[in-house]
Amino acid sequence: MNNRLMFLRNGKVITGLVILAFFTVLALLGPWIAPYDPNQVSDALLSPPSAAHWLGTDHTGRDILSQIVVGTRGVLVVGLVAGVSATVVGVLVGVTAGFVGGVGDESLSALSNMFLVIPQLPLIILIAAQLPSAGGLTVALVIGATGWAWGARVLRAQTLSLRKRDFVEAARANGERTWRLVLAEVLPNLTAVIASGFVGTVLFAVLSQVTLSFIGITPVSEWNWGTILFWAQNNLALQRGAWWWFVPAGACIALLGMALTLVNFGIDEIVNPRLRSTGLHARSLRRRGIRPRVGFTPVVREVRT
Amino acid sequence: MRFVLRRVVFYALTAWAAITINFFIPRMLPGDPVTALMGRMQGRIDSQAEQSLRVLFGLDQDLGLWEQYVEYWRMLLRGDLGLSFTHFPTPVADIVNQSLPWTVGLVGVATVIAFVIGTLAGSILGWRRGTWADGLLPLATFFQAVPYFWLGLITIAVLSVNLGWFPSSGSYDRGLVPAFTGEFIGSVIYYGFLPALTVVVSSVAGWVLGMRNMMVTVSSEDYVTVAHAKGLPERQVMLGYAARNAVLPQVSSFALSLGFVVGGTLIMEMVFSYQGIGYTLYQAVSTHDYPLMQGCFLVITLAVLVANMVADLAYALLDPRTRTEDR
Amino acid sequence: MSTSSPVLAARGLTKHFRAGHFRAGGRRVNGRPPARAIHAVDGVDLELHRGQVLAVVGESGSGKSTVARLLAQLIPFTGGQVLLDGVDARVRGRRAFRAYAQRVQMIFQDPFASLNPVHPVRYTLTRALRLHRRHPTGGTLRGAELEAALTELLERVHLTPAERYVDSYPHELSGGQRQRIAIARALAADPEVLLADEPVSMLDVSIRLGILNLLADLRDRLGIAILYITHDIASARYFADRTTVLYAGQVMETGDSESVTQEPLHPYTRLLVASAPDPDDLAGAGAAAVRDQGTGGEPPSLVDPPPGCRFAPRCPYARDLCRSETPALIEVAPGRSAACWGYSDRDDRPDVGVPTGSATSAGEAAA
Amino acid sequence: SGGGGGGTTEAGGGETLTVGMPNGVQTENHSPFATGSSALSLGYAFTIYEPLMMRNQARPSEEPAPWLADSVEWNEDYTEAVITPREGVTWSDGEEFTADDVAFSIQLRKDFEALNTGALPYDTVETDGTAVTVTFTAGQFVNQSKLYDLVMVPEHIWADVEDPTTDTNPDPVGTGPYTLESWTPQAATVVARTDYWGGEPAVPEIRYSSYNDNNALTTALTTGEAQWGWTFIADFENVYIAQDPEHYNQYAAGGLGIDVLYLNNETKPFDDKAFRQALNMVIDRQELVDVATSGVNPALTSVTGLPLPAGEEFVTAEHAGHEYEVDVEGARALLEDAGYTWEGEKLVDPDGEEVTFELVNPAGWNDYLTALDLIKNSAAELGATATVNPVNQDGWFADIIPGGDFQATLHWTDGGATPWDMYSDIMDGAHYVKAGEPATWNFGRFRHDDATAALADYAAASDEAARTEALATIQDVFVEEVPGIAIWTRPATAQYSTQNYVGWPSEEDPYNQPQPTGVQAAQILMNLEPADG
Amino acid sequence: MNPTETSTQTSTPSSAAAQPDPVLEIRNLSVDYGFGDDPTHVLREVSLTLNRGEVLGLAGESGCGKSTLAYAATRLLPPPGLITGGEVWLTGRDGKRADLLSLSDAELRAARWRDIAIVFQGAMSSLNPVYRVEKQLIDGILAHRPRMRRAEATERAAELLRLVGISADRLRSYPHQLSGGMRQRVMIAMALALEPQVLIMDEPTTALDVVMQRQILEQVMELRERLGFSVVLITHDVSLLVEVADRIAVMYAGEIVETAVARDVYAKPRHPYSAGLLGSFPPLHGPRRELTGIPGAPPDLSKRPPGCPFAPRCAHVMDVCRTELPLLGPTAQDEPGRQVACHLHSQELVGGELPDLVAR
Ligand SMILES: Nc1ncnc2c1ncn2[C@@H]1O[C@H](COP(=O)(O)OP(=O)(O)OP(=O)(O)O)[C@@H](O)[C@H]1O
Ligand SMILES: Nc1ncnc2c1ncn2[C@@H]1O[C@H](COP(=O)(O)OP(=O)(O)OP(=O)(O)O)[C@@H](O)[C@H]1O
Ligand SMILES: [Mg+2]
Ligand SMILES: [Mg+2]
Repeated sequence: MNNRLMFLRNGKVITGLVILAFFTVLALLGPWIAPYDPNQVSDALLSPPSAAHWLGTDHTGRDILSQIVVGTRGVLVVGLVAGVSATVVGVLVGVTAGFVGGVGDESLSALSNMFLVIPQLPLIILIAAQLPSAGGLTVALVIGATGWAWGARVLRAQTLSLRKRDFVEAARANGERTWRLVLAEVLPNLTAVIASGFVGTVLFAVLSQVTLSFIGITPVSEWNWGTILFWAQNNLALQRGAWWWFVPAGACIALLGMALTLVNFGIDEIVNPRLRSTGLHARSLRRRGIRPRVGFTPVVREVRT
Repeated sequence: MRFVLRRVVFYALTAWAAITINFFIPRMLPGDPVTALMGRMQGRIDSQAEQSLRVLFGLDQDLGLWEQYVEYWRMLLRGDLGLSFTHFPTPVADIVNQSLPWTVGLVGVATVIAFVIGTLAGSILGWRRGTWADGLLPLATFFQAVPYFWLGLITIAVLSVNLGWFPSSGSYDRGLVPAFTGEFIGSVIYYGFLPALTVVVSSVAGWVLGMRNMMVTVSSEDYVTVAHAKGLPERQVMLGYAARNAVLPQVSSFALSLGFVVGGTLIMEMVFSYQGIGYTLYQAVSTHDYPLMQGCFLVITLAVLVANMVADLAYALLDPRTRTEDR
Repeated sequence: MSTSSPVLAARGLTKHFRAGHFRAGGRRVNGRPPARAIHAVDGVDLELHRGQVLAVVGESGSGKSTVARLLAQLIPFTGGQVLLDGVDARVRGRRAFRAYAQRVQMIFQDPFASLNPVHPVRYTLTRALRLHRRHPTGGTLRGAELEAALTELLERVHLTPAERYVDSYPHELSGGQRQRIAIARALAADPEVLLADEPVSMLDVSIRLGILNLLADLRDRLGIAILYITHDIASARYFADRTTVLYAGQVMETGDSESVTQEPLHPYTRLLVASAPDPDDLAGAGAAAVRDQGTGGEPPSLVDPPPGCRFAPRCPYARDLCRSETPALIEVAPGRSAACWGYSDRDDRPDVGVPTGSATSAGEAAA
Repeated sequence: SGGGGGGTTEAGGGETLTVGMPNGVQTENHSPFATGSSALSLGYAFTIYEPLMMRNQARPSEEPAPWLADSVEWNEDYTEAVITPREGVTWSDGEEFTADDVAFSIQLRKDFEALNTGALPYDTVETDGTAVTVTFTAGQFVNQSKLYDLVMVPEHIWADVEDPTTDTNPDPVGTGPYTLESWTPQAATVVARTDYWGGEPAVPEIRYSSYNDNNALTTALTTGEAQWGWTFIADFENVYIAQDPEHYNQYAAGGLGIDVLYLNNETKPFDDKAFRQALNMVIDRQELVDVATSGVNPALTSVTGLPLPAGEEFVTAEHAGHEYEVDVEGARALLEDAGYTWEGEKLVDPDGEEVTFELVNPAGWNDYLTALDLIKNSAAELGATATVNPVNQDGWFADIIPGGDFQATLHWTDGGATPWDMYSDIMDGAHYVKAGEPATWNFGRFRHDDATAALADYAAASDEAARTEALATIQDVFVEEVPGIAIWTRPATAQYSTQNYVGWPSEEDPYNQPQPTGVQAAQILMNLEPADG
Repeated sequence: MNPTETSTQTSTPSSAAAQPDPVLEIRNLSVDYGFGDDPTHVLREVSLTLNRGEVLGLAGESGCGKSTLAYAATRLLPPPGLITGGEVWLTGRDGKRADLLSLSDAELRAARWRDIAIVFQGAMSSLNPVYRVEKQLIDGILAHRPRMRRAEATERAAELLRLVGISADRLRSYPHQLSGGMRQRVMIAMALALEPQVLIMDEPTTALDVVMQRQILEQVMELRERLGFSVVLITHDVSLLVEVADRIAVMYAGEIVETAVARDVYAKPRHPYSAGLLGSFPPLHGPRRELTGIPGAPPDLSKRPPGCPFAPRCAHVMDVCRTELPLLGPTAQDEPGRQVACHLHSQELVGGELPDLVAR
C-alpha cells in the first residue's frame, strides 16, 4: 500500500527526517568523522571559531565541534534506549491493563497513576545520584523506568475503547486466542499513539539527560551535549564571551527536539484522516490560493482539465 | 459515590507509595550525610569533626530499617518532618515553608501565564491552519525542545550581564527585608521577571502545540460545523465551540504541570539563584540530607496529588459529561 | 415451528449489565448482586432450526444484539441456558469456546467496525480458515490449499474475481463488500448456526437485497440455521421463516413471519408495523394508526423496568393488570404466541381487539 | 537599611560591603556551633563571635596575636593551657566579657561532644576569675591552633540554653565588631558596633549574600554586586580581574594544607617503592597548577611536600633547597635498577607484568580530573599505562576513599599550624586499617614504623629539639619512600574589590588568609579602611 | 417576527408546490474532494430546484453524494471538500435573491440559519457537549437578533422545545442527558428557531428506529404546515420518501438522474436506477413479490468511465450510454415536473419503445 510511504511527501516530515538522519550519521560515525579527539588538549585555548576549529575550542584547547560530533551518540543512545524502554513498558502495562480489565486493570492503572504522580525529575535525580556510576545508559534506563506512565495511561484508554470495538470482538468470536487479539488486532491500531508517545519520551529523555549532565549528576567525562554545556558552564563560557562553547550544543538539542516533533506532526497528519489531505497538499493549496477552513468551503472556479 | 471513593482510595494509595518511596530511596543511597558534608567542605572542616557530627545528627545509633520506617510514619502523622542535617537544627518544615511560597508564586504565575498565552495562541494557530500561522510551528517546536537552563543562561548573559536590564540572581533585592511594602513587592516583581520570562518562553510552545492539535481535531467536529451553520460570529465559534472543547485535555495536563511546578523548577532556581523548593531538594540530595529530601519530596508529591485532584474537579466542572454518573 | 429439533436454542436467557459509570459490562463477581443492573435481556426463549431463518425485530436498545452475543457466548449470561443440539452448551475455558465458535458464528452489526482497518482481506480470511479448517492430512491449511480455500470463500459471497478483493484493505471496499467479507469470515468456519446482527442496516436498499439473497442462498444450499436481527420489518417478512418481536429485553410475540407482519397480535408489534414506512399506504393509514395508538413516549428504563408488562406505559389498551403483572407468552394460534394479557382468559384482561384471520395465516410459515 | 546591587549605598557614612557566598538558600540559624548554620555558612558568625587568639593562617609559623585572650600559656608537654582574657571587652548587649565566659565556652565543648568539632581531649576546665586553666588528657602541641580558634560565647545567655547543639541562637550576642541587623534567606546584614573593644570598624554595614552556586557568585563578583567572596573562577585573570583590573584582586594564601595523590601502597604497582619514586620524579607540578587550576594554586617546590613560604621553617636542613624536578631519564634509570624492563614502549615490572593503573576521582571535580589527565600523560613517559576514571562523588566518599579501594586518587590533607597534620594524614601508621575497612586518613595504607613513631613523638614531644628530630625522620621517610605524591598547595583563596575599601590581605601584606568565612574575618574587617579617604 | 404571526399563515397549503416559486436553486454545482492534483470529482454540475413550501426528497445509495450536495449548497463542506463551480441562489425572506457561493463571509453568516438551516446526519455529535441545550438554542437566536433580550430569547427557546414535543424543563439539560431521539428533536427545534425559508435535513432519522423515525418526521411535517418553510429531506430510504416528500430527486454517482413528483417516481420510475432502487425493497403489505435488486457495484467516483455512470449495471444499456453522458432533461413524453438523465428518454429516441421500467 503506497499509503505507508505517503508521509514522505509531507514537508514537515522531510525536514524532520533529514535532521534526524544527519544526527544519526553523526552518532554512528562520530568518532571517525570528528576532526579531532575531543579529549585532546591543544595550545589554542578558548579560541573562537576558525578554519582549524570550526566551532572553536574550550579552555584546554579541545575542539568543540569534535565534542559535539562525538557526543551525539550519547544523546541519541539515551534518547533511543529511554524511548524504547519506556515505550515497551508503557505498551505492556497500558495495553494489558486496557485489555484484561478487572482487577488487573485496577492495579496496573493504579501503578501507572502513581508513577504519573511521582515527580519525575526529582526522582531521576534521586536515583541517578545514588547509582555508583550513573552513565548515560543508566540514566536512560531510569528515565525509561519512570517515564512510561503517561504513555501507559493513554494506551490504556485507547485499548479500552479498541477492546470494545467490533473488530476485536469479531476476531474473538472467530476463535482467535487472546495474545493474538492483542498483538494482531489491537496493537496495530495503536501505532500512532505509540509513535507519538515514543517521540515524546525520546525528547523528554534527551532533555533530562542533558539537564542531568549539566547539573553534574551524571558522569561528565562521557561526551554528550549536556557535558559540553557542563564544562562550558563550569568554566564560565558565557562570562568569558565564549558563545561558541555554549550556543551550538544547546542549539543541537533544540534542533533534535524540533526534528522529532516535526516527524511526530507528520505522523499525526498522516494517521489522522482529518488532517491528511491538507497536510499532504499544503504546497499545492498555497499555489492555488485555497485556504481550507471549516464552515466556509472554499469556492474555486478553476478551469477543469 | 463509588467514584469519589475510588478517587479517595487512589489518592491515599499514591500518597502512601510516594511517602514510602520517599523513605527508602534516600536510605539506599551510598554514603551518609556526614561523609557527604565532609566531602562538600573539602577539608575546610576538621576531619576529627566526623564523630561529633554523627552524634549531632543522631546517626550514631543503629536502628533497623523497619523501626526507622515506623518512626518516620509516627513523626509524619504528628506533622513532624524532622530536622534538616545541612541546616541543622532547623526543622524541615521551616525550610519547606520558607522556600515553597517562592516557587509556587513565581513558577505558578509563570505556568499560568504560559498556559493562557499558549492556549490562546494554539487556538488561533489551530483555527487558522493552512495559513501563514503554520509558519510559526517550526519556531514553536524549536522552543519546545530548548533546554531550559540553556535559555536561562543565555538570557542572563544578554539581558542582565551585558545589558544590565535585570538582576541576574536572587528573588528580591538582597538589601530588603520581606515586608508588605510597595518597594519590596516591586523588587520581587523586578527580580522575578527574568525567571518568569524564561519559564514562559520555554514552556509556552508545548501548550501552543498541544492546543493547536486539539483545535484542528475539534474544528472538524459536527457541532463546530453546526455553529457555523447557525451563522454565529467567528469569534464565538472559535472560542465558544472549538476552543471550549479543545481545551479540555489541556486542562488535565495543565493541572499536572501545576503539580510539577513545585518539583520541576530546580533548574530555574539553580540558574537564577532563586530561593525555592526545587533547589532545596537538589541540595538535600547532594548532601544526603534525608529529612530535608523526604520533606521536599513529600511536599512535591502532595502538590502533584492536589493538582491531580484539582484536575479531576476542573474537568468535572468543564465537561458536564463526567458529572452525571448514570445514562 | 418445526418437526426437527433445534440446532441452537435459548431457554430463559437473561442478561443484566452492571449499571454505572465505570466499566459497564465488566464482570464482577463479589458475592452479592450488583446494586443496579440494566436488564438488557430478560428470560428470552429462542429456537434456531437447520435451514431456517429466525428474524428478531424490535426497536433500538431492545436487546437484539445482546441476544446474539449471548448466543455466540461472547458475553457471559446472567441466567438461562443455551442448548446446542439439545445439550447445555455453556462454555468454560478458551478451548471449549473455540470448539463452540467453530459451530456457531456471528456476523456483527456494523460492517464498518467489524473489520480491522489495518488488515487486508487476505489476513482476515486466512486467520479464520487457519483457525477452523484442517488440512486433509492434518495440520493447518497452508500454501495452495489455503489459496484455494480463500478463493472459494470469496466466490461464495459473490466477490469475484477473488484476486481483486483479496489484497484490499477494508477502507477500499464499499459497505456491501465489507459486509460480505464479514460474512465470508463467519462462513470460513463452516458453521451450523449463523447469528447475523443487522447485517444490512447500514446499507442502501440495493446492496441490502444482495446480501439477503446471499444469506437465503446459504440457508437453502448448506442448511445453515440463521438468526437474522433487524429493525426493518419488511425485510423480515421477505427473508425470514419465523419472526420474534423483542421489546425492552423480552419477547413480545413470536410466530411465522408472514402472519406476524400482516396480522400482528401484540400492541407493540402493531405499533412497529404501523410505524414502518409503506409507500403503498399513501393514505397515511399507518401514520394514522400510530396516532390512534397514541404511543409517543420512550421505551422504559431498563435499569428499573416497570412492573408488569414492559410495554404497558405506552400501550393504549393497558389496564391495571398490565401494570402490575408480567404476562407470559401465550399461545394464541398454532405456532404463534404473544406476551399480552389481552390473549389470556383472565377476567380483568384488556381488550386489544382480535386481529382478523389470525388463525388462517399461520400455516404459510414453512413456505 | 537599603542599598542596591552594586553596594553603592551605605548606612552610616561608608559603603555597605557585600560578601557573596555560593551556599544556596539559608535558613535562619545564628549559632556559631552548628555546622551549616547560616551564620557559619555565610561567615557572619565571625563578625559577631571572636576567637581567643588570632593566628596568621597565611604564615602558620608566626606566633599568634592576642585577641580575646591576652595570652595562652602552655606547660611543657602541652597538656595544660592557661588563658588570660583581655580586659575591657564587652558583649554586644553591654555585659562584660570575663574569664568565666571563657571557661564556660570551653566547658560547653567538653560537655557536648557534638560541639567539640576539633575533637580536643579536654580534661578539666577551671577558672580563678582572672585566668582559665584547661587541661588535656594528651599533649596538644599539634592542636594548639584549635584551641586558639575557639570562639567565645556569653555565659549569661548560653547557660540558659537548653540544648546548645540545636539552639538557633535567635538573638546573637558576641564580642565581635558587628551585630546582626537583619536576616532573610538570601542575605544577612550586620552593622558595626560603636563600642567594640578594638575601635569602630571602618565598614559600617556588611551584607552577606547567598548565591545558589559558583556561577551566580562569579557573576555577582564580576559585576561588582558582591565585593568579597571566594569561589573557584576559571581563568580568573580574564573573567574576573580584567573586568576592573584596578580594583579587583584575587589572593591565594597558602597554608600548610596540600593536595596529595594517594597511592595504594598495598597493591600493584604502587606497592613498589621504586615505582612510586619514579612517578614522583616525572610529574610536572608547574604544568599541573597552570593547566588544572588556572594558576590559582601555588606549585609545590620543596621535595618535602611542604608549601612555601608557609612551611619554610619546617623544612629540615637536609632537604632545604631541594626542589622537585622533572627527571624522566633518572626515573627510567631508577626503574631499570629495580628490575623493570620495557617491552617496546610499555613498562614491565619485575614480575613480567605490564604496569597499568587507574586514577579515580569524583566526576565533575574539574581541577582534579584535569590533573589526573596530566599525571596520566606523565606516567606514559615512563611507559606505564594509566586510565582516568571519574566516579560518582558519593561512592568515592563512602567507599573508595575510606576503604582504600583505589590505585591512585587525589585528596586533600588538613592544614594545621604545623606540618604534622599534613604528614600524618598521608603516612601515619596510627591511622592504618586493613584494606576494606574505613580509614580516617592514610588512605594509601602506608606503613613505616619509623615514621609512625616519629609522628607520635612529634605530637607528644615537650621540647623543640625532639620535635625537630622527629620531623627530620618524617621528612626523610616522606622523601625517600614516597607514601603519596604531593601535588600542589591548597591555598585559601578569595576575591575582593578595593573599590570602596583597602587594607585586604595580599601577597604584599600577608597578615592572614583572605577568606570572609573564618575567625580571621574580624581581623580583616578591622584592617579595612575607606578607599579614598 | 413572532410565532403568532406565522401561525396565521398555516393555511398556506402544501399544494403551493404546484406553482413553481423557487426558494433555493442549485445550478451546476460541482464539488471535488481532495486538495491534491488528483481530486475526486464527487458532484458534477448538479442542478436542483426547491420550491416554496415543498418537501423535496433526495434519494440515492450511500456514497452517491447526497450529503455532499447539502453541505456544498450551504458552503459547510469540511476540508478536503472544494466547490469548483456553480451557483446556489437563495431567495431570502425579503424576496432578494443571492448566490450563496459568492457572498462574503459576513453576508453568508447573516443568511445562514435566518434563511437556510440544516439538520445534520449525526445529531448525536451536532450538539456541543459542554453547553446546555438552552445556551445552544439561544446563541443562534441572539447572533441574528442582537437586540433581543436574553429573557425573551430564553422564552423563545422554551417555546421551540415545546414545538418539537419536549418539555421546556429540558432546557437545562446537557446533550448527553438526552436520548438520541430527543437530541434529534432539539436539533430540529434549533433549526426552526429563526423560521428559515429552507430546512435541509440530512438523514435525520437513520440512527433511530422506525417508531421514533415516524414521530419525528410527522412533527416536522406538521410544523411545515404551520410555518410554511421548504424542506430538503435526504435519505436512502425510498419508501420513507415516497411517503413524506412532495417531489423526489434521485441521485446516482454524484449526479441527479431523475426528479419528479414523489408519487410518479414510485409509480413510474423513468431512470433504470430509480427503477432498480424501487425494486429492491420488500413491501410490508400486499403480496410478496420477487425482488430484483441492482446487479453490480456502485462506481468508484475517483475513476469515472466516460458515458453514463450507471451503464455498467444497467439492464437497458445501449452503445451510446458507454460513450456519452446523458444530461438531465425532460422525458420524451415531456411529462410535467419530471426530468431524467437517461439516453432511453432523450429526445432522439422519441418513437422508440420505452421498456417497462417498473420492476414490481
Ligand atoms: N456492554 C454493555 N454494558 C451495559 N449496557 C449494555 C451493554 N451492551 C448493551 N447494553 C444495553 O443493553 C440494552 C440492549 O442493547 P442492545 O445492543 O442489545 O440493543 P439492540 O436491540 O441491538 O439495539 P440496536 O438496534 O440499536 O442495535 C441497551 O439498553 C444497551 O444500552
Ligand atoms: N474526505 C473525503 N475524501 C474523499 N472522498 C470523500 C470524502 N468524503 C466523502 N467522500 C466521497 O464522496 C462521496 C459522497 O459522499 P456523501 O457523504 O455525500 O454520500 P451520501 O450520499 O451522503 O452517503 P450516505 O448515504 O452514506 O450518507 C462518497 O463516495 C465518498 O466516498
Ligand atoms: Mg444491536
Ligand atoms: Mg450522507
